[in-house]
Amino acid sequence: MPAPIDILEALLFASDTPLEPERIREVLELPGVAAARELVEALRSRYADRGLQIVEVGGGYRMVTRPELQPWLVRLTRSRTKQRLSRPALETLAIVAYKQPVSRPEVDAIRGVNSEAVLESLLERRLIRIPGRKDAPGRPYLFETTREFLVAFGLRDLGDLPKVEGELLVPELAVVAEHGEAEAQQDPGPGGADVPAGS
Amino acid sequence: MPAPIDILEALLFASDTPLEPERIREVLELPGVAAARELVEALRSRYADRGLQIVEVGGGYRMVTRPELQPWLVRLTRSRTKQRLSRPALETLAIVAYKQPVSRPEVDAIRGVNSEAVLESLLERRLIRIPGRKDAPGRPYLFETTREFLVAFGLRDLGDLPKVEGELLVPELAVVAEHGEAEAQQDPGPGGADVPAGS
Amino acid sequence: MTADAPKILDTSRDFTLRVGDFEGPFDLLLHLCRTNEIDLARLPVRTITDQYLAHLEAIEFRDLEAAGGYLVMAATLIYLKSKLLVPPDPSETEALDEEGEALRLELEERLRAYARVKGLGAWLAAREAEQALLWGRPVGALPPLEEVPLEDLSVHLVERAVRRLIDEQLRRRPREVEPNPPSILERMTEILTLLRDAWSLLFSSLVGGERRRSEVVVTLLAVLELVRLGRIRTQQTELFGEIVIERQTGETHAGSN
Repeated sequence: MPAPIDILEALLFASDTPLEPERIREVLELPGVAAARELVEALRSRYADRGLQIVEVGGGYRMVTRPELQPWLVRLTRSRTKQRLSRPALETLAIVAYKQPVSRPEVDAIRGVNSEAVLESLLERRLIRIPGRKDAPGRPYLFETTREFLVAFGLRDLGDLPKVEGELLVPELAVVAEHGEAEAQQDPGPGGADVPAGS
Repeated sequence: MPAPIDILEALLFASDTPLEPERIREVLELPGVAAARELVEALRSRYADRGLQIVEVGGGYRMVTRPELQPWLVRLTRSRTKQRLSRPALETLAIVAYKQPVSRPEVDAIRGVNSEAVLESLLERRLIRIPGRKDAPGRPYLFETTREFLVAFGLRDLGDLPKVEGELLVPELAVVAEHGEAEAQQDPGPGGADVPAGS
Repeated sequence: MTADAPKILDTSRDFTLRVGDFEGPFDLLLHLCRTNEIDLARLPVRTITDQYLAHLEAIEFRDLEAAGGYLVMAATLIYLKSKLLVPPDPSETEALDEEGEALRLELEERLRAYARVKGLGAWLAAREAEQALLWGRPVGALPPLEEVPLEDLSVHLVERAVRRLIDEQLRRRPREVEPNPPSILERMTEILTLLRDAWSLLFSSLVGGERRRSEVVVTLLAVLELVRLGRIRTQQTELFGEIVIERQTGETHAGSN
């Protein structure tokens, strides 16, 4: 039988999502999650100072390249540049991350502008998803961040987000909010209809 | 500067096609193809008896898992899918089964939420497929169940589906949804839907 | 994702509602506070109002809906400033009455909240840049899903799901649909159509019975835009009095469309 560490190496290599310690335990039939974590550490030291590394993101482990090798990887794929998120997209994402689940009228109110297009593009990138609707007038969709969000930003979990002083307030009766709410009531419309409901 | 062997490791890891010796030479600015091949050999011996290996296919090199580890990889896939179909997935599957062929706007309208992600996961599982497009505004895709669906549920044919009282209606809302679809089709934006955010 | 499955999600319409370099009125206001090194806890209403209005003039609005948000903010600031003209205590230069103070506090709080969001956005941007240096595997190498049998499937599950849906449909009452707030363009057309038959119109009659705030804002913007285009004239004889809208006489000069 192959060594567990080699199996783990293959599992991490083959998995397209972060591998939770619990799944490692299950697949390798280890006595407990601690043993799974130990095995990951052992593999980590095998990869110390190499081209690849193992990072902990989105509640699991992932094998990725080392940051200093970026120039050669770019050279390899030439055209492949990563699409960075726009400033509005990042700000909207920050609001969703901190206030989840949050509705569009609430996001609109904090930003002071209509956020429909931005939310849609974040949905498309799978950085946020719709866990349901809010029990409020117009039953607006709610938004929350996804695991892909954690992975994309290299976060282990939401606790990795920086602490904010004070709260991100949602103005109760702000003009913008009311306007947004009114809009939300006239059916989801093209935007609303196309949003993926996370299954 | 990182060692060439580590760069090569990262290149092989991140490349989605076999890497020709000539490409390796070019990216690493090696004196010749022979040097590239030597480097691959050095990396190979680093991976001797490990979870991964480097194979030569289609005129290039690829990093793959060792064949003897396949049982664990299958187990990993299973560990991910062992759960039953989620309630949204079952619901969506039921709609497709009873109303096929049916378009996404119609499914959305019946469920009252966006069903894109669910439909996609059912497609991935081959429980449903796309026989064509609907002759309606926006020409949305149609969905129907597959043979695998029949097999998975132990049905001889669709006539084996239990009869239910009453009919599943597509609410008026469908117009709105279909409109959304129409817009989406006419305006294929720059980024596709499946751009992985993190990797 | 199977490679051959067509993309059903193709909604990327890259329209942004950016006006100038600012992402909305808060962004502009915050920018003004930053450039003046203003402590958000003490918003100098006079200065900030003047600067805000000056910026507004410089901005080219191509999107009327977006302009609306800026105008609402401008109206709020002007309202606050007007309150300062009659301070309760003349010895204090920036003293507002209770209502004005409450409004200012709300504005400050929202600006602070927005500043925090901007900070978090910047943090995320830095994080994203770091992560962009890491490359994962382009595709997973796990055995495909279809090789894995689904467990615990029974046709009764499908049947039950469909029953549940039908029951829900029976229970569901018809939705009450809110009238759509009209767009500014629609409202402009309406006004012009009405003026074809009438010599003059009252603003209050255009707003509708419910007097929803969105309606008033849209109507006001439509009226302002028509004035700007030289299609109508407006009169208001007294403060807070009725606004009378009249057809611009000699309509030909604005083009007869």
